[in-house]
Amino acid sequence: MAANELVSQDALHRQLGLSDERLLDMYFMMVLARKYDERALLLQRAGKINFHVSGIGQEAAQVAAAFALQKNKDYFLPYYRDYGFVLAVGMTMRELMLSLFAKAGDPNSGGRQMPGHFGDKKNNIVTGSSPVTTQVPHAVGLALAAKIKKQSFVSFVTFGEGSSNQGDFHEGCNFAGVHKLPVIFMCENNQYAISVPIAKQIGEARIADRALGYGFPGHRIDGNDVFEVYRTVKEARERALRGEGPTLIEAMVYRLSPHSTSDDDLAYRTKEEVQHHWKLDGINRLREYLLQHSLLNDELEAEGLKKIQLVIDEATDFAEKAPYPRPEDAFTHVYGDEQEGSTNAGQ
Amino acid sequence: MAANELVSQDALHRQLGLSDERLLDMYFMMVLARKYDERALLLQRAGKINFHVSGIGQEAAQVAAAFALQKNKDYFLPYYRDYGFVLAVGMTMRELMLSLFAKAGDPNSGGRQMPGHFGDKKNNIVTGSSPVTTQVPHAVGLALAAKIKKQSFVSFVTFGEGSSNQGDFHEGCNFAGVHKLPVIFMCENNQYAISVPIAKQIGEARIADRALGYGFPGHRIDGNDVFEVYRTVKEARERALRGEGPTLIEAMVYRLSPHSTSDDDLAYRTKEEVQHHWKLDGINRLREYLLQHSLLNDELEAEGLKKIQLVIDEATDFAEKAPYPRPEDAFTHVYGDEQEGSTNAGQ
Amino acid sequence: MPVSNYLDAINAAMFEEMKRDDNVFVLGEDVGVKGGVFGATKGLYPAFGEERVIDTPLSESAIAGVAIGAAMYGMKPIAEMQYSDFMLPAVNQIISEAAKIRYRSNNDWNCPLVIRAPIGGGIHGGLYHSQCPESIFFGTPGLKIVAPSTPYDAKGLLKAAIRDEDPVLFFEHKKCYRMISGEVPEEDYIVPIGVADVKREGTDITVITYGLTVHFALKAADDLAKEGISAHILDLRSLQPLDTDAILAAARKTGKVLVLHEDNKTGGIGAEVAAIIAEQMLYELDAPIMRLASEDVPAMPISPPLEKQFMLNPEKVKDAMRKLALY
Amino acid sequence: MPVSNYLDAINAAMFEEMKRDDNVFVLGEDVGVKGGVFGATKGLYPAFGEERVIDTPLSESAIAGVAIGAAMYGMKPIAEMQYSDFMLPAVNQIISEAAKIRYRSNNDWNCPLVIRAPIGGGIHGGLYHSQCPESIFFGTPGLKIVAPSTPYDAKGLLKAAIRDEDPVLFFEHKKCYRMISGEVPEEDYIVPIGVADVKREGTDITVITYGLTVHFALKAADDLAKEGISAHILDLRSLQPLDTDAILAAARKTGKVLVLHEDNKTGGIGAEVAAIIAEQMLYELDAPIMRLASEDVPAMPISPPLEKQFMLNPEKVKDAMRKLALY
Ligand SMILES: Cc1ncc(C[n+]2csc(CCOP(=O)(O)OP(=O)(O)O)c2C)c(N)n1
Ligand SMILES: Cc1ncc(C[n+]2csc(CCOP(=O)(O)OP(=O)(O)O)c2C)c(N)n1
Ligand SMILES: [Mg+2]
Ligand SMILES: [Mg+2]
Repeated sequence: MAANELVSQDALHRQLGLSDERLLDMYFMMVLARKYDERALLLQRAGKINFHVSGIGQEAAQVAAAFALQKNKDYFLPYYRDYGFVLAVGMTMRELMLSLFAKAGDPNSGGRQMPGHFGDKKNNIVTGSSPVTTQVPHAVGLALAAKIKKQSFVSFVTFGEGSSNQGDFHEGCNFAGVHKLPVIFMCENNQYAISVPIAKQIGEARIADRALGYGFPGHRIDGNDVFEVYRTVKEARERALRGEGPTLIEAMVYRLSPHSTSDDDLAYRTKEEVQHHWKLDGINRLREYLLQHSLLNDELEAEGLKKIQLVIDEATDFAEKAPYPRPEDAFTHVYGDEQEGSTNAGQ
Repeated sequence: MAANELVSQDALHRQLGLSDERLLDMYFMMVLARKYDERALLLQRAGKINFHVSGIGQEAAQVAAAFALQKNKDYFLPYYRDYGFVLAVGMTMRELMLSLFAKAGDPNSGGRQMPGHFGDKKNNIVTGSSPVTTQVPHAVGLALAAKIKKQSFVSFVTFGEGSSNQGDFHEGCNFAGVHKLPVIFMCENNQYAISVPIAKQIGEARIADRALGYGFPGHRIDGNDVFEVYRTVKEARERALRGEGPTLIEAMVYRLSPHSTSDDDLAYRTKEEVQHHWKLDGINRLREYLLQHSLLNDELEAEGLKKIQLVIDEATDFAEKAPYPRPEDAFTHVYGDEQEGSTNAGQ
Repeated sequence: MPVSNYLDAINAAMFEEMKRDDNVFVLGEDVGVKGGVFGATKGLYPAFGEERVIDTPLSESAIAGVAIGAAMYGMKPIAEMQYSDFMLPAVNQIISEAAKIRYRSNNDWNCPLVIRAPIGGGIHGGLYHSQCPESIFFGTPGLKIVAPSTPYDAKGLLKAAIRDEDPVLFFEHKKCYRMISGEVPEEDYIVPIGVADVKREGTDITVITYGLTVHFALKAADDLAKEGISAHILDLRSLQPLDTDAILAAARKTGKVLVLHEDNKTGGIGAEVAAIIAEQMLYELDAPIMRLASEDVPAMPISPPLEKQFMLNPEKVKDAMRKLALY
Repeated sequence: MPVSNYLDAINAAMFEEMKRDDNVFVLGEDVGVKGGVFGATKGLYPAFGEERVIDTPLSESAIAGVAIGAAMYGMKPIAEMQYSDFMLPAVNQIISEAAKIRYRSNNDWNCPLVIRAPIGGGIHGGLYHSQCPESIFFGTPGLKIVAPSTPYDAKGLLKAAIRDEDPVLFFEHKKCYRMISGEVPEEDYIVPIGVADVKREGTDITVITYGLTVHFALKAADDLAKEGISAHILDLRSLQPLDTDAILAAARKTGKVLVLHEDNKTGGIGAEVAAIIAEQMLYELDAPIMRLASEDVPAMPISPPLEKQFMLNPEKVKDAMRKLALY
């Protein structure tokens, strides 16, 4: 134990302010997200659910970013692959499963939205939609509220590299730049937008370079390197709280799964390409590091995996048995002041 | 004359491939635009027309750019201050005046649109609208047509610096960058968007730097320096024709007039600031150069001004007397295949 | 009661609400130092400072989107679109986002946002400074839409909109700004969203309308009274939700209905009003349901004879009303 | 005659038009290598190459705007919006630009553009993969809008749209893609825009509808025939321009009209159809004009019981038709 501590003393994670425990937590959080995702794919193949959109390959960046932020204080605008992120900021496995099965208890939408469309006020996860990139100006608006109300939080928003080509990316970034707002824009560049590779999305450009045109810093980082992600997000957060404005982060990752359960990715990319990227997986990389630093061993790992397995099994079971919304719930909450039956229901 | 020629031999304009005559043409074209604009302001004050949006202070950049392009070959998407530009690519003074008076003969719109909303197929001037920046993707579409149809032309589009904050700027630039299309984006950065100064439009950023994020070159240049503008646009055109893709040019100018005849600019900027910029006027700067190089003298100048005066007087008179559209013309040309009276007219 | 014009009533509503609730703030193009291109936000910048009266970059999608973000935090943004013609870049934020936030989150989040936008023609603005965009948004549940015709209604509805917990599009008619004056109480009041108002009682024909054309109908009704025709005029005031009870009551009053608006005819609010009546009280009608609206052309041209031909006016309205009365 | 499904008919229309005219090209997200997320553009990329079948960046405003620019040059772009829900970022380009180019230039420029977008629900797509956006565009003169229900109409209307000199929104129902098959001639043909089609002759009640609900009405009519109720079914096919003559003729046929669509009720196409009838043939009606449409909620939820409750289906349509017949 003493030797162990000595080794870790000047280890990278310590230098970054991450204790051994927190780093281990981070690791198991990534694994939890990965296992959730694998379960969801299984459930879809088994016909138990209709649809899943996978985050496999992006968990390391997501969880490392979440660990650099402040739960219940910062505001989060994750995109549809961010299972690792939402788990890390407080959403539970049961809640994710309720959403996957579109059950009434789903905190994101009561079973109204597709899975992966997050929103959970109690965890400061802002409700999101399917049209990509609309959340970027929302994040800027939350950051504007922080400034006007003199509150010390940041907003953190993610999106894909394809989505960074929407006008809302540009308009949101520029607005934030002008007003030096406390917002962090993180692009999870997984190198595909459905079938379209980055070369056809942004040519030879780099997303990170776009920050220059808005007058704030942009960083392209290795999204499979949890330390780089953690440090970059942490520094961006500190910068934002100091009133110095936004930061754009381009985390380079790779979408290891097809776009969604409706997609056949081998129509547009090769098995070899995908396999190559499996070798770069950020979860494995952190595992190696943990092993090297003796923070993880077979026993710890088996124990952790078992716990995860249990949590996922229990949540799957819970969600599967949970009630659906009542049919008439389809017509509620259009407006806040509605009377029961105020829509044209039952015409 | 011989001495004169010697002086001009290695003069800047010659180095750029501009003959003495063409440079003088360029100069008088700028003056023509300026005089048109002054006349329009007068007509508005006299109550003869309702509205004018002025281009004063931007003529040098506009005309120099037009001279670097190919009339009747390239496609032009000018914005509402580009009187100098459209005159230089073929629109006549009579045509501008017809538009100013909203007369039937206006080639831009038959009196339907505000003045400054250009469009003239015979001169390859593509029809434009009031919502800013929508023309940017159009220019990209014309450039795409050039590529698909293997035609050797470029499209050239202008817009204000405020307008560069619209999503369409971003989406258009990115599309052009990915496909390396022959399009030139020129921002006429006149430092105000109505009352909002650049610091509140783009913070500390520079529009030219935005090009980096799309993978093509961006240049901030002095828009009052006709040689710099001419050279930059010419090089951009050559680059485009070589298949190397778009160029973004940020021409720094200053809006010497109020935003429009409806605006009181001293509500948001000082007289001193405006006066300072009058000293930097690009037309004057070219005049000095012409005088220095003995390309202009009192006699030539008086003659040129007199011609311009005549052209403007004649056109004003012509347009004032020209017929308005017939009332029933309000309802035509909704669709190409319409029958007479096919709208709900006369209900 | 003090008299105020329509523009000042709007200005006063914002001023008072900003004083009352420091979550209220204003953002838009030229709304700060300049006080808005029409002057609607005049005096707010000096009174409340640049953090609550924000001159934004020229980007309507961001204006709407940033306002939505702030509203989800719990603030009460009032976003000004300089002309309703220029709010189209923000349609995705308004329809896909603002309108659906409460529903999609199953009531977990909401979006108390007001978007103000001047509509309508008659100011020599040409195609893109004269449009009526109501039909674009009218079919979107989750939005509320109001379009007042008088200073009293404008102030009361704007206050109601600001206090509403859901997104409200506030369409103010730019031609009314200085042309229409009326009494406006000094005390705080609201005009509830979703409640129409009978602007004139009558017995022969019913005109159902909103916005500038309310005044055309009132003027025409005065003239027609001299001809012995008595017109009942309902001002919808709110377009979403429509006040169905008031529409039916007004239609019943005379059995002869003219639906009137400045937005173009096909797909306009008038179609819905006519459809409601045709669905719920067909047998009580004494004449076909008439509609008078702008021509189905893309927008109002600027050349004076064209603008005049295109624009509705009291004469055209009077002709339609007389025709209906004589039916 | 060969039988084809709705999706293949759309695919064939594009293929044939691209062969016929090399100004025709396709652009959109995933339309190239992948052949579209629904497969509508399958085979075009290998046949015509990447310059005419363009995988664009993820930016709908650029897709529309770039297509508009190319159309003004004289090309014939077919822009695919992946889902109609995702065409809202392009609303400004569609309404402010495409729709107004001919009018604003006084016929100097035009914009022969087709925008294809899958609409409608029933595929477990949830809020943002199930919407019907017709009402957003319906009130915009200068646009044409079609919404076919059968493979024959889809192919003929898409060809007509591609050859049209003005912008056409082509709303294809994604639920029809593989569910609806029918005869499609091998020879070249078009279905003219603006012409409705009687899909079933009948004498007791008239149903006026378009898109997927045509099939619901046909199914319901078969069932009701057994009950002795004879339904006349008009498929609008084109929404802009509406075929007013056909609407009036169909309404006259029975005097009892049900207007039916999947888009939500308030502000939908059905309101205009009802208003036209109420304006032009009120006295020939034997019943109030009924409308059946989706509920006025922001969009269709995904959870199976909610989707089922929200979606129209042949049973719900049959109930409404029976109610009207018994009126
Ligand atoms: C505005 C809009 N257009 C199209 C879509 C359909 N769509 C869903 S995901 C996606 C690709 C997104 O790519 P990227 O932003 O790189 O994120 P990734 O899926 O790769 O994580 C597309 C085109 C959408 N959701 N929204
Ligand atoms: C989409 C849109 N929003 C608002 C306006 C109103 N408007 C007209 S010009 C202008 C300012 C434009 O500034 P800039 O782009 O810098 O061009 P400049 O007028 O300075 O030449 C504004 C806000 C508009 N025309 N279009
Ligand atoms: Mg991606
Ligand atoms: Mg400017």
